[in-house]
Amino acid sequence: MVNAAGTPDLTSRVGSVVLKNPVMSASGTFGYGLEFTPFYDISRLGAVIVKGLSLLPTPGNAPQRIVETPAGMLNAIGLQNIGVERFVRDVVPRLADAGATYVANIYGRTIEEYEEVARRLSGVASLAAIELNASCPNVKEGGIAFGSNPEGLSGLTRRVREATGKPLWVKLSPNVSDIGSVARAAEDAGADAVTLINTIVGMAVDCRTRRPGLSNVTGGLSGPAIKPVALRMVWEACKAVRIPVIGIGGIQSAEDALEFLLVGAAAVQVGTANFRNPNACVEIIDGIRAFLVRERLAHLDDYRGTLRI
Amino acid sequence: MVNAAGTPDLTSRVGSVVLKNPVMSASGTFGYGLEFTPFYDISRLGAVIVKGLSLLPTPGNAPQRIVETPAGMLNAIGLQNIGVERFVRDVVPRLADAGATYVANIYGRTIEEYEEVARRLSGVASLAAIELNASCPNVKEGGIAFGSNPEGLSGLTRRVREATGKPLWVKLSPNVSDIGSVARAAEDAGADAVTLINTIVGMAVDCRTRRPGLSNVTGGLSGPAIKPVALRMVWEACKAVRIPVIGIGGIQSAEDALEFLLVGAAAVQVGTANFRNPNACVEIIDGIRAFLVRERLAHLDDYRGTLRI
Amino acid sequence: MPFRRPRFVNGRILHNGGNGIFYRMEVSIPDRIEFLPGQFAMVSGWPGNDPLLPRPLAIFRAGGARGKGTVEFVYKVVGRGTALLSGLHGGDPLQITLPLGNGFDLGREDRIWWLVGGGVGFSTVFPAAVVLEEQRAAFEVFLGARSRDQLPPREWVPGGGTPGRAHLCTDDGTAGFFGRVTDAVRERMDRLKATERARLSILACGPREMLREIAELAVPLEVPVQASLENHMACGFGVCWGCVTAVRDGEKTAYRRVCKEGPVFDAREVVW
Amino acid sequence: MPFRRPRFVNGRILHNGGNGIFYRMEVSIPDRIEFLPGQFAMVSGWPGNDPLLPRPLAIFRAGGARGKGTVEFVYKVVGRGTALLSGLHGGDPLQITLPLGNGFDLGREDRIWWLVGGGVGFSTVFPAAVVLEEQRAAFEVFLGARSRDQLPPREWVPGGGTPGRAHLCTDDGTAGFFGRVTDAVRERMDRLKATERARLSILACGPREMLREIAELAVPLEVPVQASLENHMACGFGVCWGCVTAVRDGEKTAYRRVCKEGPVFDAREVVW
Ligand SMILES: Cc1cc2nc3c(=O)[nH]c(=O)nc-3n(C[C@H](O)[C@H](O)[C@H](O)COP(=O)(O)OP(=O)(O)OC[C@H]3O[C@@H](n4cnc5c(N)ncnc54)[C@H](O)[C@@H]3O)c2cc1C
Ligand SMILES: Cc1cc2nc3c(=O)[nH]c(=O)nc-3n(C[C@H](O)[C@H](O)[C@H](O)COP(=O)(O)OP(=O)(O)OC[C@H]3O[C@@H](n4cnc5c(N)ncnc54)[C@H](O)[C@@H]3O)c2cc1C
Ligand SMILES: Cc1cc2nc3c(=O)[nH]c(=O)nc-3n(C[C@H](O)[C@H](O)[C@H](O)COP(=O)(O)O)c2cc1C
Ligand SMILES: Cc1cc2nc3c(=O)[nH]c(=O)nc-3n(C[C@H](O)[C@H](O)[C@H](O)COP(=O)(O)O)c2cc1C
Ligand code: FES
Ligand code: FES
Repeated sequence: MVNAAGTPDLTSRVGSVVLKNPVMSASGTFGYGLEFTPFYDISRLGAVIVKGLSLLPTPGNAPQRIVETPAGMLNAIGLQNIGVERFVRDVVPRLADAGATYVANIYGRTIEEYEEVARRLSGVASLAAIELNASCPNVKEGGIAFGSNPEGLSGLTRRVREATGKPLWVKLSPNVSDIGSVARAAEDAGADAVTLINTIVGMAVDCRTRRPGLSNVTGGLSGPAIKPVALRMVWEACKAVRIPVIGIGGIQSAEDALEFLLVGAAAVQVGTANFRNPNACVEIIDGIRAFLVRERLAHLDDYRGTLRI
Repeated sequence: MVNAAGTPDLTSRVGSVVLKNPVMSASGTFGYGLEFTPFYDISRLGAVIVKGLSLLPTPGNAPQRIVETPAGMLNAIGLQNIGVERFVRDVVPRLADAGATYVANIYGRTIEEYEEVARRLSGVASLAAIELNASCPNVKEGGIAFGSNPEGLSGLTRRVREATGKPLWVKLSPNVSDIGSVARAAEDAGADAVTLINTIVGMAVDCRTRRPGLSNVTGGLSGPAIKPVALRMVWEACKAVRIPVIGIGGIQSAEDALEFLLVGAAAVQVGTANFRNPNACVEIIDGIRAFLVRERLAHLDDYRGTLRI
Repeated sequence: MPFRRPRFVNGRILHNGGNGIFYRMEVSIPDRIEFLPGQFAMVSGWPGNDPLLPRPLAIFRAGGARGKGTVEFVYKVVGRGTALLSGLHGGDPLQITLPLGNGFDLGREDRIWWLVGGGVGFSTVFPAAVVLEEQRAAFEVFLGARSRDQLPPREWVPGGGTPGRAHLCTDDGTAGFFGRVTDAVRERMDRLKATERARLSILACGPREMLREIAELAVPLEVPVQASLENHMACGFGVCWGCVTAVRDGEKTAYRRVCKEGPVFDAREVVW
Repeated sequence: MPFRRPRFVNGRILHNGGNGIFYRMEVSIPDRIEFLPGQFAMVSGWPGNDPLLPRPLAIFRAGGARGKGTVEFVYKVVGRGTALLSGLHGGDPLQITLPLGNGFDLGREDRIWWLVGGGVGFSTVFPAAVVLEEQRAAFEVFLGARSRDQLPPREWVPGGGTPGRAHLCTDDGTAGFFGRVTDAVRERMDRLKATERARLSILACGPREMLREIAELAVPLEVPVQASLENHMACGFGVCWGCVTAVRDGEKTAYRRVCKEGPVFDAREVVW
């Protein structure tokens, strides 16, 4: 609805979760959200997705953890995090105070751990949803074992679905032959939405020292380099499932975000772009709004999924 | 062997095929090789891999066929080519005259067509090897149907293996969950080498016109953007099979080529880099030689596969 | 010796400047080149791989001596690549592959030539005027632009833009003929005697839409049109098959590489 | 009002020049900042996404007035990012996030300060000298470089490089002390009276190897060392966990973010 000032309506729905706009921060690239408060009011975001949480605090991988690649970067952070207890105790009240819509990204080394983390978060009233990371390539137990085939993903999703009443988003790995069937597996197992893509497994080496660039040898590729792959997979997932699809991968600008919305994404997440420009998310929100004004569209809904083939 | 002038020995073996150096042009980025004769003597290359050949001349996809992406490009050429007959009649004599070591990249819409093309090439004495494209993402019948799972690839490889006595290289798709098992399937079915990676399926759209960037909607991503993914897959393939692995994907410089050799590739192919710099392949050869001199290595073999984990 | 076959050279920028709309860049290259009007170069000069691909630019002028050539380009900033070019300074390096493609065929004697340029398309047709002037051939220039400031500076226009020989057209009427360049061509064509028309040849470069209209106008009158296409290109020298355009091939249509079989095509062949 | 909390600003380059080894760049920014010596900025100024990540640079100086700030960086060209920075001109835009990290703690009274810089590490410790000078605190500067030309220009060195207060060291003996800066520090330490040593604090920035040696030298003598680490960074403000270093956390080791809990660490904590 265009209000008096002619401002288009960016409201976006991810199942039962209503977002004031379609732009969320991607897990692992936004800390616990609070780190951004010097830059802007984080309640302006569609949602904040926090760094992946595990049952216990996790130290993460030894350095070197990041390496730059052409228009991208590899990371092997190894899911360093403060654990779900400290998150609930120290972070949740501050996110709630900040008025942020926020989502907890979770992972476990076992299905039981996933369930336990989900259960622990179920009672957190201000938490909007749980995003199940079934696709971290950087820890042996980080979900990739579950996420790289439809059967594994289905089992995990079903169990976590039963463990929590919170809206459940399942984050998919792009390291698969057929993203459509993986997305369908998540849908069939009760996911409220699928989020994709997580990083693509990659590797860097130094030809002089003859050593890998990352202590973990392989890592996850993110950034503009992967945008074409992400966009294709989001498009395929949108065709494969009826639940909402949240698009991520290489989004740097409002145009990039609009591309994902155009192929059918319900909302988007912005990851690596936050590193170069901490204001990336809010600039993207403003850019989407300006685009809709130029295109004379009152609702983002009038634009979403209107790709002309 | 360092000769009198101290020149390191770059000789590289891909099974029974001996290459004077490890640098080949990648199929589809080098025409039929002859287009490069204004730039340099193509017999300087390890090998020329020609544009994918089919049984009959193929018109290819409607334009728009290419679109640029961050540090990469998408293509959906649709395997436009002159067909195997004209290739043998018009191109082969000129490649042979030029003294080039050359390899025919082939594809078919059916297994029978693959066999037929391979048979037709078997009698071409100067042809060094056949590279079976089981991974073109841009034509429905272009091999991706065969290449995206171990079973399909195994069947195709076995049949073509029986159809020709030429060394058979199988070019793998990166759009799979587990590159190692796909590489093993090719090995078990009789491939003399595996070549990887072909392009990663991607997509681009224009948020203003709301149309896909490519007439084919999806296309294959190549260029520096994919190098980390290619390097990881080549490393995994090297661990999975005993036959030689030929590495491709985003190689632009001697350093990039050395990275693939470091993780174990027998040789490399250079694709998209030829577009920006037609001399890319020979500059890479010179760069590898200079590197070995600096590192005081007499043989490229002393360097290959020496990654320190 | 000047080279005509394509080469990849490392150039160095001598001058690069513009009026905010059009830029003109002179580059020193290792040797003198010989080129045909309508031929082009693939140019890249920015560090890093984003953007990745070189950009095609018509060769506007070439000069220099043995072992010390120069080449000039005229370009308009329309996107990231051309924006990057416009930010380069004298002394900066520039990678160039040139000369590429087939130029215009100016070999036919005793013809009347019309050179039609839409937008920055003039940069492709003006070099033809230089040759025609040398050959003392009769020619007129038609230039189309959205508005006055989008027209090339007068001193670049062959013959200095003498009225009668240079027809300037603007969509908004802020200079010259009020209307599209195709309309100006049509009007002038209507006034042409049949004997003149029989000697007429058109060279055109501009938006595909403009070229199509010129073709629709001229082909039925049997006026030959050489149209220079500006498709997207990856390589520019015929090895990627990315730049194709559909052409008539007997009964069928076939895809021809704009960089290799073109960029100049007989307008009758092209499937517009 | 000057800002101390990190902000992302669009700057514009005022000057950018160097002697081929070190470059100094002054940038105008929308507001004046207040920073602690040792704090840094994340800088990117090139178009395109390759390289993708901003580069961390110590804040060398800051000035200006309300609504009109300036900031200065000193950098060495070591790779693609810094090479791109060195190619920027006055007037070019620059994106900067600043001020970031925890600076040196200069609060302790009546101390003797040694400022140790290896390579371009001087750019991190010199700002501390400015504050110490204002506080009229006693300090000496130790600078290490491979050779004479790798030393910073004399006019940048606090106190103009007065012998006795500035100890210049070169690995090849082409200037000052012949040997590594750590050797110079060790020699000077040996000559120090116990009462002086008790008042000594070291601020150090340079290659990790150098920092480790300084730590091994000073920690057993109970001389506090504040070491500024130069790890690779993606974000610079604590949200990616990419820049960690191992530190002692009781019995265990833990990973701390260099950009957030650092870049200045108590040398006793770091697992070298
Ligand atoms: C043979 C030939 C000669 C040309 N001569 C000139 C010339 O002399 N002066 C001049 O200003 N322009 C010329 N062009 C057009 C010029 O190549 C494009 O304007 C330029 O490539 C755009 O690059 P960009 O990065 O600035 O724009 P982008 O951001 O890439 O795109 C902006 C616009 O430019 C078009 N474009 C992008 N890439 C290409 C490409 N590779 N080829 C063609 N169009 C493209 C797109 O359709 C888009 O509308 C010529 C094109 C060809 C094919
Ligand atoms: C807090 C901090 C303050 C710094 N202050 C200064 C300064 O004032 N002046 C100065 O010249 N340098 C400073 N550095 C180092 C500077 O950031 C690197 O030299 C620069 O990032 C290298 O970028 P490049 O693209 O030129 O090199 P690359 O091509 O990326 O790499 C070349 C070398 O630089 C190192 N390097 C690359 N990226 C980074 C990174 N993100 N962080 C640290 N090291 C990296 C690599 O290990 C490699 O050896 C500082 C680093 C940190 C962490
Ligand atoms: C440094 C880093 C850490 C990440 N950590 C997580 C994580 O904890 N959980 C998760 O689901 N995804 C994680 N991701 C993946 C991102 O959320 C996102 O899916 C991916 O980076 C692609 O988006 P981008 O190209 O916009 O960065 C991480 C990515 C990066 C770069
Ligand atoms: C324009 C274009 C056409 C291609 N055509 C073929 C082909 O015919 N057969 C094939 O096996 N691979 C083809 N490829 C894939 C390349 O050979 C190579 O595997 C891929 O581009 C990755 O390498 P690069 O990043 O160095 O380009 C093509 C790639 C491009 C860019
Ligand atoms: S641009 Fe590559 S064939 Fe024309
Ligand atoms: S650089 Fe991102 S946390 Fe330090």
